[in-house]
Amino acid sequence: MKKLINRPGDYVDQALDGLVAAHPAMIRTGTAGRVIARAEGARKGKVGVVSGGGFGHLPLFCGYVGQGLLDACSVGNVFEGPNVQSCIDAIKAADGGAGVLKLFGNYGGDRMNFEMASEMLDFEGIETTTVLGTDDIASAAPEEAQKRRGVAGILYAYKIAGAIAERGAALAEVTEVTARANARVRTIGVALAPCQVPGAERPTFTLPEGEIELGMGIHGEPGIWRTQMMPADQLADEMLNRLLADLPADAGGKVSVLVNSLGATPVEELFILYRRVRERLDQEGLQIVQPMIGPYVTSMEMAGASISLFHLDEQLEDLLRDPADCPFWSVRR
Amino acid sequence: MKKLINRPGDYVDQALDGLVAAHPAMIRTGTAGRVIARAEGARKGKVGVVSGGGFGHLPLFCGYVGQGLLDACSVGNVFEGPNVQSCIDAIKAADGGAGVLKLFGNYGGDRMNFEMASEMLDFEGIETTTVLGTDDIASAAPEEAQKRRGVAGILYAYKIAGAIAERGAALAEVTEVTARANARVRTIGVALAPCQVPGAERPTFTLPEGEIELGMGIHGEPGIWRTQMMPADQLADEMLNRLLADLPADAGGKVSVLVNSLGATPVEELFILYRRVRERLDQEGLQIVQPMIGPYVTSMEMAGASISLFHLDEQLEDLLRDPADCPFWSVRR
Amino acid sequence: MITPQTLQDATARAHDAMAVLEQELNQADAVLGDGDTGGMLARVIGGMAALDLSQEDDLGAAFAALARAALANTGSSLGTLMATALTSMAKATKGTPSAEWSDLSPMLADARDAMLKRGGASLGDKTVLDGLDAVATALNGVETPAAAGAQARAAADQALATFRDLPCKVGRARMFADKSIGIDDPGMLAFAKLVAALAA
Amino acid sequence: MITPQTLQDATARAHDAMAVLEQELNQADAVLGDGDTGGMLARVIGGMAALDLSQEDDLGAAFAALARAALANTGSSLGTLMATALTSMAKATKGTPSAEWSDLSPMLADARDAMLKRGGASLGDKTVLDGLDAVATALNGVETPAAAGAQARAAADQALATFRDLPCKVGRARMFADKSIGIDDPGMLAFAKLVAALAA
Ligand SMILES: Nc1ncnc2c1ncn2[C@@H]1O[C@H](COP(=O)(O)OP(=O)(O)O)[C@@H](O)[C@H]1O
Ligand SMILES: Nc1ncnc2c1ncn2[C@@H]1O[C@H](COP(=O)(O)OP(=O)(O)O)[C@@H](O)[C@H]1O
Ligand SMILES: [Mg+2]
Ligand SMILES: [Mg+2]
Ligand SMILES: [Mg+2]
Ligand SMILES: [Mg+2]
Repeated sequence: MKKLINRPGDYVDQALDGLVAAHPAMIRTGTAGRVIARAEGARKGKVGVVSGGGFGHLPLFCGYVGQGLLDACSVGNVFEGPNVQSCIDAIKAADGGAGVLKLFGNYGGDRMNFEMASEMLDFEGIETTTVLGTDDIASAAPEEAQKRRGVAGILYAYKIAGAIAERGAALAEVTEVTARANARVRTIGVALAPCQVPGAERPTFTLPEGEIELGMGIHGEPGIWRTQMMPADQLADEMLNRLLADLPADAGGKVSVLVNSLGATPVEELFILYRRVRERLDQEGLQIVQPMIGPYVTSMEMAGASISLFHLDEQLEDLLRDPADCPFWSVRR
Repeated sequence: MKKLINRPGDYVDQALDGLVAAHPAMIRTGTAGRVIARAEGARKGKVGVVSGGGFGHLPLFCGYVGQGLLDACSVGNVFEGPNVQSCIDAIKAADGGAGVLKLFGNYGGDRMNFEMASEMLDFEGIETTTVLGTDDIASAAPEEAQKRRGVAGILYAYKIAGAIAERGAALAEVTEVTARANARVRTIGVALAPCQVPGAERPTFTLPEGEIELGMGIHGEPGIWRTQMMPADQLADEMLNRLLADLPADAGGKVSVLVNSLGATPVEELFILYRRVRERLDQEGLQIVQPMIGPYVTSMEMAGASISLFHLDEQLEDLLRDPADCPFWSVRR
Repeated sequence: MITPQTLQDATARAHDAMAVLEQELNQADAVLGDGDTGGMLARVIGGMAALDLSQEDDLGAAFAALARAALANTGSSLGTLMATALTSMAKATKGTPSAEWSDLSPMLADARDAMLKRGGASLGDKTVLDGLDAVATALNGVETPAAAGAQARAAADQALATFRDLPCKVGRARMFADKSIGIDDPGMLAFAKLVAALAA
Repeated sequence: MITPQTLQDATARAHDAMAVLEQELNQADAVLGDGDTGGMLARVIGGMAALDLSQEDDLGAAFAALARAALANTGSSLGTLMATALTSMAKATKGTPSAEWSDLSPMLADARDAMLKRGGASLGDKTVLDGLDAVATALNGVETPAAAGAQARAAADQALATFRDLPCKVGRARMFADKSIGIDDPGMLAFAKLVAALAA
């Protein structure tokens, strides 16, 4: 796979340099430069919202630092959680004295590192809480929903956390509402072709010509099952059937939908998928609010897509519509 | 190449269906549904700005219909100009009684069809003018700059045309300023891997492992030369050398920069390129205004990137900063 | 005599021929262009062949229907130029039920001129127009369909051979004028192949 | 006696071993995980091997330096657990210049418990911890480096064999518990391979 990079070992740091060079509202900070934070700094009295995760998923994670979204984000190596020090640095960067919500995907390394960071920060009197992104329905049965890993749907949790924090809610409320948002997001992905980690000798997985894999993770972790390539409408139906079979207890009649490219899949194809998603949701009597179609959560040049449904309630819908602004996503009232 | 599509013959129409379903500020209109226009309709007394082109380049062309950008856009088949009727329909949709600027890439088919459309509309009393996007420095020598084809840099012409029309300028001025903008944009691209037209038996071109092609067109037309894969910084230098060797007569000290993905190349790599571009332009004493980094003008899943420089003058800089809003690009003062 | 039925038969034949030619012409275009000549022609000719001209008694109207079918199905250079040619022939035969085979030469010459004007190219630029020009000239005075077929085929092939070693001067291939030496122009190649299919 | 120099030698050996192991461990992880165990360990052990512990006379400080190197170089599950283990051993040896080989067994048992706590897994889940547990037990009472090497190697291999046909219960492989039967856990495999390299 051809890549426009310099030395593989410089991949993350040089990309971060370019990111902040292009977007002056963001800065690189932290002991090892592995934190992206808002240039204007933490707002005094506002609850901070922090995320973190591996690299190679841009715009996720650190691209969503901005007004009404994240305050800071720690950055690991490619597909590998951020280290403890970066998590400490990110939490500090987001701290405005009112506590910090840590909101990141449910992966072992990320969890341990954020946990260790919090233990150390307890001494410094920074109060933190945790909400884990657990939207991937392919990664555990509904009975074990808390074991699910986080994929594209974490975006909705970012939006809600950012909005309620911006409104001035206290840490406990920010945490509670964000946890509810996360519990109402469902995602399923399909992979068509792999990506390759810079410096690796081969792609992260292989898929025979004409085969696709449903439920694959954003690092190439195996999915639920392989199947023959099928028309987009049929695939959308297949994915929606699974999403709709797994509704949160009190799902209402409104959803937001994220049709996301894993990287190489062009937005033309996302719109073809969305066309069918919209048709199906119409049939189900579900009303779509603020749909998002694009490359929001990627795995470098992996080909494939994911569909997320965010089951709204009144408060969540209102928060979703609150203004937000970062280089990759902006919402205006 | 695996694609999330239904029948190849439905590719364009279904993607357009999805586009307007997702973005209610846009509508599909025209005899054959091959026009995207602003849902709010043409504004009376404002000069209309119309574009058109083949499909498979989203967000270009029709994705840029929106406030401060295009009023309407005709849509052809994949990599093939829009037909006459769609051009007529688009011009009519954009007409607010003050004339319409036709702004599209310099390709034979597009030119003929827009020309035929204007001839027919002359009878109906709609005044039109034309500015052709001619930013690709690989496609003709500087002495024959008017023969160059249009690629990613047409985006800057869209922005300027949309802004000055929004400010209420008359058709002649909109045309003159847009032509000046176009004449001050320079683009060069590099291709790493091909795309495949839906229904085609093979990719649009082949590139041996480890080789890249500089100056290739966005439909896979051959470029200036093939070379071995090289580090991103070296490639950026190579591309910038060519761009900076071809300055418009009265280039000032300010430029906007567009580092664009042709599709599969992830934004991480664009930031690595931009890092070097910024470094070089700093060295050259050029100040960067409003840089754009992302997949703005693509060729479906083609891998590669382009770099555009827009050499600003005072008026163009001011117009570039004017507010604009479409699903894929928004500028706020 | 050339009647709407003649056009109907011709589009049917051209349509059959495209089944084989489509990929060949795409590949010819891929060398210096964007590789779509075959796919575009298949679509355009498919649209033409789908028309029912059997009830049509105005030859001009039949040509005009073909021109509209071309325009509805493409926005490519070559397709739009084809429509331009058909429109020119529609004007020449408007209101008449048929034309003589001997009328074909001046009709093609007029079509050629309309295409030159529309496309902005010149004869000698190595485009479809050089093939058409050769055929228009060769058909001068020819009165039977058999002779027309034979002459046209020979002229189109000859033009292809003559221009093969000259550089392309318009369209996408212009930028690679040198590279284009020794390579057939895809539009000219398509024209010769379709003439051969119609003459067979 | 285990001194900072023992650690220096061990990291050098492990570093050499990774040259061969990196891709093998990546592939083992790719089967059910994300394919990065080898690359991550190569980076972490590279960071450790780059330290100069020769001037260090506090064994605890040497362990702590290794833990910091691990933490600075990764955020992965296994890497962070390794750092947890090293921190536990740093605490146990803080302020002493050396430890006896017979101390190793209780030190590893403490490390194991710290890792269990940090990672939330249980013994029997088929992770690196089951390998470590087996080694900690096997080293009980062992007093020489040669014996420690032999016992550790045998125990780590035995654990691998015992667990191969059991399902994974934590981490990424958890979702494919059935698929994981018959397949080595990459963390456990890495542990066994590194123990073998150190014991050789
Ligand atoms: N301006 C022109 N005048 C005459 N013929 C042209 C012109 N532009 C293109 N052609 C012909 O059209 C052919 C290319 O057709 P096609 O591939 O369908 O168009 P496009 O360049 O739009 O992809 C060329 O080989 C040439 O013969
Ligand atoms: N919670 C845990 N407790 C104990 N060991 C674990 C845990 N999570 C992962 N491991 C071990 O780490 C190995 C995976 O390591 P690695 O591939 O580096 O991590 P990641 O899953 O972050 O990519 C597993 O094979 C397992 O042995
Ligand atoms: Mg990992
Ligand atoms: Mg074309
Ligand atoms: Mg072509
Ligand atoms: Mg792993």
